[in-house]
Amino acid sequence: MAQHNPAVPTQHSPHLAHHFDTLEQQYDAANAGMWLFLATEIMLFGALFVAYAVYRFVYPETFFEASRHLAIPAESPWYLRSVFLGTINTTVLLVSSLTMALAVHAAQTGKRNRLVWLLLATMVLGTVFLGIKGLEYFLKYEEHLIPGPNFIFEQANRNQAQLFFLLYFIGTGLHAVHMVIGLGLLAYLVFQSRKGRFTPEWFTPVEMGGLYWHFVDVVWVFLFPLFYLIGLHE
Amino acid sequence: MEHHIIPLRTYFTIFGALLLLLGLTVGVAFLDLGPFSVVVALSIAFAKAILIVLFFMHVRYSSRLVQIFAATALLWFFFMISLTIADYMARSGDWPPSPDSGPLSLAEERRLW
Amino acid sequence: MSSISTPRPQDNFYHDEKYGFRPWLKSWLLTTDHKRIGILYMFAINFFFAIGGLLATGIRAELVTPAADMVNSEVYNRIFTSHGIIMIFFFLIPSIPATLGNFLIPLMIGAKDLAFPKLNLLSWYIFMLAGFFALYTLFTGGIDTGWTFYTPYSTTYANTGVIPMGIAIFIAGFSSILTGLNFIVTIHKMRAPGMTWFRMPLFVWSHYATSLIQVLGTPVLAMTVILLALERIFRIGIFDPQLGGDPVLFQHLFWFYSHPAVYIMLLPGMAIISELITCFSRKRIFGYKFVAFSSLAIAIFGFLVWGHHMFTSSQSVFAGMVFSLISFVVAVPSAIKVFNWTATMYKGRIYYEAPMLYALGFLGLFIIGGLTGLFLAATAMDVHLHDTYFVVAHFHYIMVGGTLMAYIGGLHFWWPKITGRMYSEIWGRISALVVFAGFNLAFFPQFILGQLGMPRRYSSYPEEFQIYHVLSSAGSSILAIGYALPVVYLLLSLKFGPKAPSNPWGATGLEWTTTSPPPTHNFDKTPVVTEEAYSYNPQDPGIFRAQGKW
Amino acid sequence: MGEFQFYPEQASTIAGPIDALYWTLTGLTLLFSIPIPFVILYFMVKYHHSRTVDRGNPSHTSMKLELGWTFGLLGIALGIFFWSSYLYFDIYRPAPANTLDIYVTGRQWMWHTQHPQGKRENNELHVPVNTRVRLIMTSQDVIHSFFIPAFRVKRDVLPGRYTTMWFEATKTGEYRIFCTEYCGTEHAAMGGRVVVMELADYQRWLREDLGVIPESAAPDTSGRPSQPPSAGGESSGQLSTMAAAGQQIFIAQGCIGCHGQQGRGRAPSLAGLYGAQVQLENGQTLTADENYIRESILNPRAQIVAGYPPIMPPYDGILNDQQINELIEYIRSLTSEEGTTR
Repeated sequence: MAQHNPAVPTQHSPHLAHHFDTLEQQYDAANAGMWLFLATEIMLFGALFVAYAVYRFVYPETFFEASRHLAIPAESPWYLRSVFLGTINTTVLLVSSLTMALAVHAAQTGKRNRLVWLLLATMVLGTVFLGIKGLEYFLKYEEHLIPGPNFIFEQANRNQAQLFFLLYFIGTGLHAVHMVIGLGLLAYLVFQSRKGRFTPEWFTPVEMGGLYWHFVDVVWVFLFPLFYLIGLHE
Repeated sequence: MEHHIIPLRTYFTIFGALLLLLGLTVGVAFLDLGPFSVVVALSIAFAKAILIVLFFMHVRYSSRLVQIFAATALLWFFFMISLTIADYMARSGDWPPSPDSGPLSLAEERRLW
Repeated sequence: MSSISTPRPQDNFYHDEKYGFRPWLKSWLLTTDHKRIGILYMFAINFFFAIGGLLATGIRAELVTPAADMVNSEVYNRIFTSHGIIMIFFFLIPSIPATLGNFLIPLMIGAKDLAFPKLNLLSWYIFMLAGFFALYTLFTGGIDTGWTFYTPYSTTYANTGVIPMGIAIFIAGFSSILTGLNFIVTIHKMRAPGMTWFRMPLFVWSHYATSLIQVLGTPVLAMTVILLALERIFRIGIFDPQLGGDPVLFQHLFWFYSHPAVYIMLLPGMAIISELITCFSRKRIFGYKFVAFSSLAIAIFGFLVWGHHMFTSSQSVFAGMVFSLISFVVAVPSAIKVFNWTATMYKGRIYYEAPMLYALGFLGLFIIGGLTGLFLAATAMDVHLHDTYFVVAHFHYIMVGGTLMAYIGGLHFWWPKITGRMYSEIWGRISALVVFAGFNLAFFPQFILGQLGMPRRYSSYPEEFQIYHVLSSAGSSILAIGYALPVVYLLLSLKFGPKAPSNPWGATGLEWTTTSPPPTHNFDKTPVVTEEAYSYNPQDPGIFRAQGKW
Repeated sequence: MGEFQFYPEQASTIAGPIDALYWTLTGLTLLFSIPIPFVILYFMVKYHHSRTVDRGNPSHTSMKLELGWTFGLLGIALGIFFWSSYLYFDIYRPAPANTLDIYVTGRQWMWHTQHPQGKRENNELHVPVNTRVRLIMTSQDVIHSFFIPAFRVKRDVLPGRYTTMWFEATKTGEYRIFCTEYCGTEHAAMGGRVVVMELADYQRWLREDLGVIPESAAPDTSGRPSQPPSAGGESSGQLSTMAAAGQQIFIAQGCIGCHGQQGRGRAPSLAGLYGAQVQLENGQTLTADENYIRESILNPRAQIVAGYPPIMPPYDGILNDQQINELIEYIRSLTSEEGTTR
């Protein structure tokens, strides 16, 4: 796999770039390149998780209290509580991961129509996720939980609670930005697959888009319990 | 391009497992496990992450190089988090300071915080 | 060595079928050829080096007198901060990988181009955008937080251009990531047949290790700059002590990238030295595997030592012990490399060419630079020496004495391959000696200043330190002349230099098997590698410029 | 302090062991940076391309040699590590029990020290010789770093928390204090001096009166409980005019840090203050006469100007009456020119 041998005659397929020798080599390069990019994303979110871990280690009770305040705010009905909205959001993202994986499968097996519909489904689910996220942000705004001068938190450690909410908004905000970029990528893929550019021999962009989308889902898989579920056990 | 085509059935079984784990993690959150709650929450999250990475992201079937890259990224994250947390664990209480530690005059001066 | 086709003048990457100014400009600005992008980077890099150098002369001129009289302290703080940021983020980090690395790695491993040529061009444009933001900050009042941006000064108390410079560094980080990502995939996937990992030149090994750091470290700096900018814009953030936040957490996140960044700057320098020492000793490298794996060891351990920048801050004593121990361990691979380079010269046939003089200068200065690092890794010693001129002297010995000497040496060594012209040998040797002498006079007195306790970043200092500062300023002016020389005679060689053959130094390595400058597609026939990396034979003098061939 | 040195004075108990470690490391550096270049030069000359010399079958690697210098270096490195860790633990471990605690507050571009007996100083630190002194330090704005080269001790001073550092001076005399963590425009001016005195002198200094002002003017007891008389920095003699002396104090005591143009709205500008109407926080307005200025210098918390944070430290116990009068004279002289001097 490391390097090819030129003896095998490779018909010059239209998708093969001039500096590669075989489609296999080109795909492996793209796959390795994408995973290196995901490594940089892991380290980017990693820095945030380090800040979260440090402040949770130093102020555990405040974080539990603030998370309880985030997940089950006192006077709001059960369907507007963030723990419910968060769970729905995680399900939405898992389903979108499934549709994305099926889309890659459809590309592999050359079913163009199904590929387009599955990509569209993934985009719709992504938009639903962002909608619910926007609703949650609005609810937090109403409950005066946005760090800053009008941040209301009756318990004693108001300042440390602002740390929790700062980390919450920066973490989920950065995740939402990555979702928007993901939706852009999916839109490009839908446009290209409708034009029929992807064949079972060459569908690398769909697979790379899939890798990116699944990564964004994995980040949410970690964000959800760490921010929503740590304060519920009292 | 003999790409390993994963049967549809696998996708759906993995998806089912992920939903199950989601229900589990939310359910466990309501129990009072004390210090173990973070361990359980993180291990469930890791389980879900590994399922997604191995099957949805085809790492299980792709080249060894890609598997190494994925593992390296995780290892570097552990480098960063372990040594940083080690510093904060070993500070043994002198940070964060209790507001009234120190002499009255200086504490009084600092009351502007 | 495979046969060398007779080069037709227009048969290289400088020439283009389309003539006229617009197509020529388009062919350069939209190129995806790694060689052209390497040259585009060379212009950008040397431009920023000139700016950084001017700022450095500003610093040294001010420090000749104890009082802050040439410029007041406000202006001085902006000068040293800009000197630090421009030199680190816009010269040292990108310089060797983006110029010589871009140009040579595909040639050295027998590939037609890097894995992602379009990303490579994107990386250059991102770098120029970052450069624009940096220059914008410079010309609209500069920044006075020091290149380390420590909070809470950079977030709440500084009223200078922290945001625009933060954006500049954030963007420059992506250019570094893209270069690193390109190299790793190329080295893994696009080696010529027969080019196994242990037949690759050590230049490629060191750049592989550098790219590992660039890919895994830079995102943490991106996140840190985002957090810093958010805290500065919204007046509230996670490093704010009033919220119970910890400014030392910023230092943790900042140094997690910034210490490996010094290895990003150093490893490419070592990459060049391995090539120069072997070529001009006409002998295979001593301990190939040890030198290769010590590059990787530096890259990996480099990520575990960042705490030695924070021994005197409120980092716990235990963490200080851990970071100090690993810092001592990370010093060992560098020493192994120096020993192996020295052992390479044993029983060699040594030529005093300009690149070799630069390489030997590197060896001399890097030994002092490396060993003074042990002072700073020792916790108790660092308590006295932290943030004094001892630290300034240490990292200048490594960065200027090491990476910069290697960069200029590499520039001389591969100048015939890049431009097809030979530079004037006499002037090359003179500049090497002038740079070596000027450097030592400039930075050795700073060691003494440091152990006397003179702190860094001071615009005015007690009178008793003046003698050392005057010596240092004198040395830095000689150094400035030393750096001006290559600019002159290298550019003159473009016009007046004799035509260079494909292999003027008789060096091994695939880049020497193709014409100088190489054709756009690098090799007429993909080379097949059959033998070791540095198959020199000290017995026969070989085809060599010293024989007055041209 | 002030004369040419090649090597810093040893004036604390920790200085000796630290210097032993320093000279060992220097020796180690010379042990490598002299022989290796010598070997390189020797090879350069012996194996120069023009000389015919035995170049037969050179070895390209030898595991013995490689492992030898790898573990040799590792051994030396670990040796240095354990030695320096032992010293590091000694410097930064919680100070021994009976130490003289002095509180140091770092603020942008000045050090404010306060002795347990209530005596306060700016940019100066008087300590008795041969007694363990523990500095409990905090910062009011950015990170500073308290560094005394002669004692070989340094500690970052962080906002929002206390960092401690201890030393035991062994030689009387004056030694420099530096701020070694970049903290803004006047970072270079943020120095001072440590005055190490005999124990008896130190006791007397603590009880010392206001110096220039004759005994008769008993200090007004301004409600502070333990308020022994104390004098700040040496009061300069009668300069040409009171205002010029006042300006000196205005800069030396750090008032310019907030009240000057650099103040960035942290403190009211004093231009044209004398005789003007001042709006206070509690809504009351009064004319700014000598008493108001004197009261705001000694106990700023009593009358806070509307719209300004109460961050001015009390100078009661730092400035004697003569210095306050000079300051008032200087502030009165500001009414003529427009802004305060830079």
